[in-house]
Amino acid sequence: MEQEAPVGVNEDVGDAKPGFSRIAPAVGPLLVLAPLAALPLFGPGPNTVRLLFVTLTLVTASVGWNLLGGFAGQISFGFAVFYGLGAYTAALSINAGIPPVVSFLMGAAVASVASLLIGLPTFRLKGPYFAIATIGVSEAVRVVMMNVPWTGGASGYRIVEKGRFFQMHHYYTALGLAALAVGISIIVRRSKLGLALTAIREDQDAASDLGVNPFATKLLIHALAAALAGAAGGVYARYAAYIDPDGVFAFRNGIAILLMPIIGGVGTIWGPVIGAFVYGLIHEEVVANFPQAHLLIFGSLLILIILFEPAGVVGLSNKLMRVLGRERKD
Amino acid sequence: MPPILSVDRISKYFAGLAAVKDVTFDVEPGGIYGLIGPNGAGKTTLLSIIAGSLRPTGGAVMFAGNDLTRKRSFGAARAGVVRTHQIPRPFRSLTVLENVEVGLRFGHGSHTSHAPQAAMQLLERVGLANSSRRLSALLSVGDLKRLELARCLAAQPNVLLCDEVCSGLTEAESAQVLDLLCDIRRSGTTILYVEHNLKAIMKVCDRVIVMNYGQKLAEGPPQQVQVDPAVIEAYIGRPTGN
Amino acid sequence: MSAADLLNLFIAAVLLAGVYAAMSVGMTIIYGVMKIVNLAHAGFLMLGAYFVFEAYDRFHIDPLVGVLLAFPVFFFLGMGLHWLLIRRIATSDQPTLTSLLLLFGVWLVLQNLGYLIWGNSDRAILTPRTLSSFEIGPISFPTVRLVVFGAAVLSLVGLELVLHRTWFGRSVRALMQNNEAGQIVGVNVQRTAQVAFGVGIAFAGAAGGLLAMLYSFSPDFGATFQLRAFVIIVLGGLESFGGVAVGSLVLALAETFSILVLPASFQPAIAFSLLVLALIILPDGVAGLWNKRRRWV
Amino acid sequence: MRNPFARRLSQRSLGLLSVLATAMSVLVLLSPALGQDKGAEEIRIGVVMPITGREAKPGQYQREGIELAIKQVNDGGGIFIKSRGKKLPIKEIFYDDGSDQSRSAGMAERAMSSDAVVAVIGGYSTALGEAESVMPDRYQTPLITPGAGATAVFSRGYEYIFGTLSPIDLLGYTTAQYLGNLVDKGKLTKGLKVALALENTDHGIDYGHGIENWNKEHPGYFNVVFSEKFDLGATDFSGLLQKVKNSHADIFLADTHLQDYITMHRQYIQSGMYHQMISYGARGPEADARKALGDATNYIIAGIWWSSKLPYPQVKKFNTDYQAFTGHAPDSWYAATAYDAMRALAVAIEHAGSLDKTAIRDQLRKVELKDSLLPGQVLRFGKNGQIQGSFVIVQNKPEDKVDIVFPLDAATGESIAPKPKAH
Repeated sequence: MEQEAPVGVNEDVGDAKPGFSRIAPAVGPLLVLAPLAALPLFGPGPNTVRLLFVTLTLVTASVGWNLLGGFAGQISFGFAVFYGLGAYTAALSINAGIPPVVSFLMGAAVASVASLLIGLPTFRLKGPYFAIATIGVSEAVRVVMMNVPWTGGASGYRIVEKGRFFQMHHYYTALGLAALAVGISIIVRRSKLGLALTAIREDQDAASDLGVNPFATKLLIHALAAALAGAAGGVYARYAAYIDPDGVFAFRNGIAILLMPIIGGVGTIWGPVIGAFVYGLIHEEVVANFPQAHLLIFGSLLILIILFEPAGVVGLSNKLMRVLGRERKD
Repeated sequence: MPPILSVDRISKYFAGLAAVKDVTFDVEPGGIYGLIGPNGAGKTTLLSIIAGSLRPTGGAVMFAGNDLTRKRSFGAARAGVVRTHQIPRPFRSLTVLENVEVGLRFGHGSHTSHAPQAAMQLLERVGLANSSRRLSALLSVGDLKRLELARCLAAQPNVLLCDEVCSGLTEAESAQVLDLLCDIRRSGTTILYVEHNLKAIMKVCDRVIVMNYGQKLAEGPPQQVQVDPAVIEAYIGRPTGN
Repeated sequence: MSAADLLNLFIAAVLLAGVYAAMSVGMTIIYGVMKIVNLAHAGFLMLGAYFVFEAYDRFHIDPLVGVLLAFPVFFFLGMGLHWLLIRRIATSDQPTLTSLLLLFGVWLVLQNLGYLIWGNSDRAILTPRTLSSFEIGPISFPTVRLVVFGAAVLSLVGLELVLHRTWFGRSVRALMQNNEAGQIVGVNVQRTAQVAFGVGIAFAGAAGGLLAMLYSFSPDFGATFQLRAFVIIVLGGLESFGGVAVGSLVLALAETFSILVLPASFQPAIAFSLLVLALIILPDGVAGLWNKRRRWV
Repeated sequence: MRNPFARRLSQRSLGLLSVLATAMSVLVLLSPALGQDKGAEEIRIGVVMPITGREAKPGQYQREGIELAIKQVNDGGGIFIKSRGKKLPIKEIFYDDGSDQSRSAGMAERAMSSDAVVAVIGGYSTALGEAESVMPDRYQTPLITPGAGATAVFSRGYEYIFGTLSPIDLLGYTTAQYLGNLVDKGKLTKGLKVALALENTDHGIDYGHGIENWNKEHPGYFNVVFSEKFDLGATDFSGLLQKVKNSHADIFLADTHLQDYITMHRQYIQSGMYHQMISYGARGPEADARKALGDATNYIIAGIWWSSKLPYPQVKKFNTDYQAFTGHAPDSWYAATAYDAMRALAVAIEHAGSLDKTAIRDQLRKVELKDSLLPGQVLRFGKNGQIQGSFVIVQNKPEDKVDIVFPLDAATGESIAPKPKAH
């Protein structure tokens, strides 16, 4: 079998033109942000806005996951915990009369604290054992939340906000948060922290031998990732106005958050964004249009991606561009 | 001169079997110390203990007055004790330059500011400057060994722990690497050099420690150790008859 | 609670352990040989359940015979799946994300096939055995659970025999202990992996049939069992069959007796807390206990 | 520019990003176009039900009930809409929520916001109904739930939600009332001990409350000695059942979903337990359960919203129509509440005389379905939107017979109480 480059890694492509590459990092985000920010100009229907809103919260959670799973290589199945805690914290705060933005921050903070509590014991485990442990943590937290009386337990919890419902308001909150997440992701990637994360992903012991503290670095990035997932959960909760443990803490949420970067391209900046859009839009349309066969279609899609393009959509587009580039040269 | 590194009655047991047993020696600053012994003598285990990758079962490692015994490997590296690996372990998705940057930005020297060219200078020193932008996963074995060294040097160690840096290299490549070690010593770094190959050790070392079955067998200048009957026996086996 | 009650609870736990062991064996084989966590396990449990159901419903084949028939059928199904998909992903000595997701995809597909073929009814197999139980003094033994327990013990014993008496078993053991060494001494890794995958799926299918005697099932049947099977193989040391028995017993006892001190609604948390605890108390996984010995030698 | 690797990555994806941006713009531009021009010549009604996942079977039965009602309306040419001056047919837009709360809310929202429906019928099971119940007021589109009965759904002051299931606490209350009646008749003795096992949802909580309430009003009849919640979808109930056994209760009342009913009752029988009366809440007479448990379901009582045994002519007609439409007889109550929800909606639309959603809501508040299938024969939504009908208690009898045993005026057979020991 051919030796493949690690997931999310591009082979050397030669040097880029220096002038172009300096503006490139700024152009990318703007290119995505501009049409999304100008959305009302297109006069979209509420359903489009809803779809984009949900997708943007997914983007945030998925970019968060990618900080830990993609950059640091620590695969977690437990992000539903942070998503759910963020959702519940924000819900409780909003009902207590705290302004929504502060509530989202509180959701992020609670998720971060939880990430430390989870990370302290589980980051001593390596590779697959960490992933396995997160499955256990996720399900245990869900069951406990089903039985916590002051959040309504399994009956769920309702957010009551006075005044009219402004969908665009929610939309821009989600857009802002997603932009923040991508921004954080870019900064982390280009920082000293990003270098440490890649080193840990590639060889934790060797990184440690060179002075990188793997444990502390992983805790830090876990907290940051959890904060993003928590804030995303909070934003979603305010929109949904009703949350329950089986919904927000569901194991399948953890799976979905992990699937999106995989579809898009693990360990890249834009992979999780693209993955979240692909997942959010395709999944919704498939569910709506093929209620009898949506699992079949989605499962087959997943199998095909894994077998033929493990680097996700980003990997696929890179391959395409390389092929096109070669033709141009010839 | 006080020793820069002292190993004090270090032992390591794996499931009751002694890999290292009561080893004691001092390393004075500025030399190349050889640590030799046949396969399975416990050299790499000892090196890992000094570097903080392994916890000893008993004993202590002191470095410039600090106790390294309880420190993990990143603590040792930040204090100034850095190791190489026998089989190079590059960060495969990083370029050669970035691999070096990890050492530069997290190692012993990370708190001092350094010129942006520092990484390139190091690569020039080991002869990898032309490959600086290549992915480390694509390097040849020889280049990987050089990268391994460059990365550790980037951490600006006071004591460099080298684990068989010549294994798998051609005669000519080995010679280059050994020259490099001498060069590193000249710039003031102390080297503890684990090697299976006696010839390489004899060429560059100021002092040699011989291990067998996890214990220290002999210690002294290369010429002296070379003729030690216990050492010869360990390497060649007990002479039969005569 | 009287002694007889406690004894009853203990018997229930042991019989539940039998159920757990039966459903975990297949997952262990595949994990042991290929280091793949078979996320499609639930799908094959479900298919096994329907297989035995159809055999009983259409051809009046006794479910126990149905379970035996499931072995060869699912063995070839597993071999086929390996040939079609699994062999295309890179092997590793650790569970890879790729394999997890591939099998997750397979699970989704199997589930949907189940819906397309059998619809969404809750099916169940009802034989005279199903509801009967017999009593010895104050202790009652549900017949089906005894049958399942017996089948689980038989599978474990049978598997041990196969592993120690045949070339396949020796190859499997070699790979389970050390993949590289296995290759060096001339084990055909691909071939062994394919057969092992087949055997793993065969056990999953048969276990599904056994579960069908106990529970009602629909196409999304199996998820809770799959997660528990996973907990069990971690508890049991991931790659030993004796471990499966131990893990099943630990989990069943913990779940059954926890109810004396905890409300029943907390019961599902037991398994997952045990999983996390086991991993943390034994930092390299339970398997690490004996792996550790080798690592630095 | 410290990290050239990062630079390379983001730059490599630029092409892809522009593709993505274009695709998104297209999507955004297209979607309003898709949303418009719908519903001109038809009345679009959204149906959100689970046909996969845990609630798949009941969800399917409810869908069938709705579709039967739609078919009957359309066979008559549709509903006469005054503002259009003609009859318009009903078009069903169906969504599977896969028994998943967030998807269920999302699908309801989708139906209301972009698929131009005038009303949604959806929400089988309390949890899914609660998730959906946020949406109707947000989009001023009426939602009728034929499958969520917990009072919590209707207690939030929402103005666009309606329900054709009577409150669950009434189910608990009626069950206790029925048992009390048996005591009065001397079939059961006074002061019997009751053990409760409730599913850990609002459904279970309401059921427990209902029983408690009746007990408070009628002290001395029963004595609840054990009450515990359990998690839905459990694989093993031996521990719970052992605790029930240890409580030495005379009556065992559980509130479960279908799967749990089957699993729990199998273990109940296997461990040789016996109680004078057994109930699994609203489950009992389902065909799937009969197939799975056989004679073991005999004498189980169930409090349900509807039974095909109800002696009304419209029920007889419904039974035949449903059989013809689906090829099987109505299984328990599921199809009936959904069928009536759709019929009530059709009446409200006709009264509204237009496809205005608020007008339809106003008419739903006044609607009175005089030939309702449900007990009492008249369907009327209460102030909070939920109907306040009554329940029937049915008892399974040997040879697949199911008799209504309560209320007495609708009874088709005598209660067999206490349950015979051997069978």
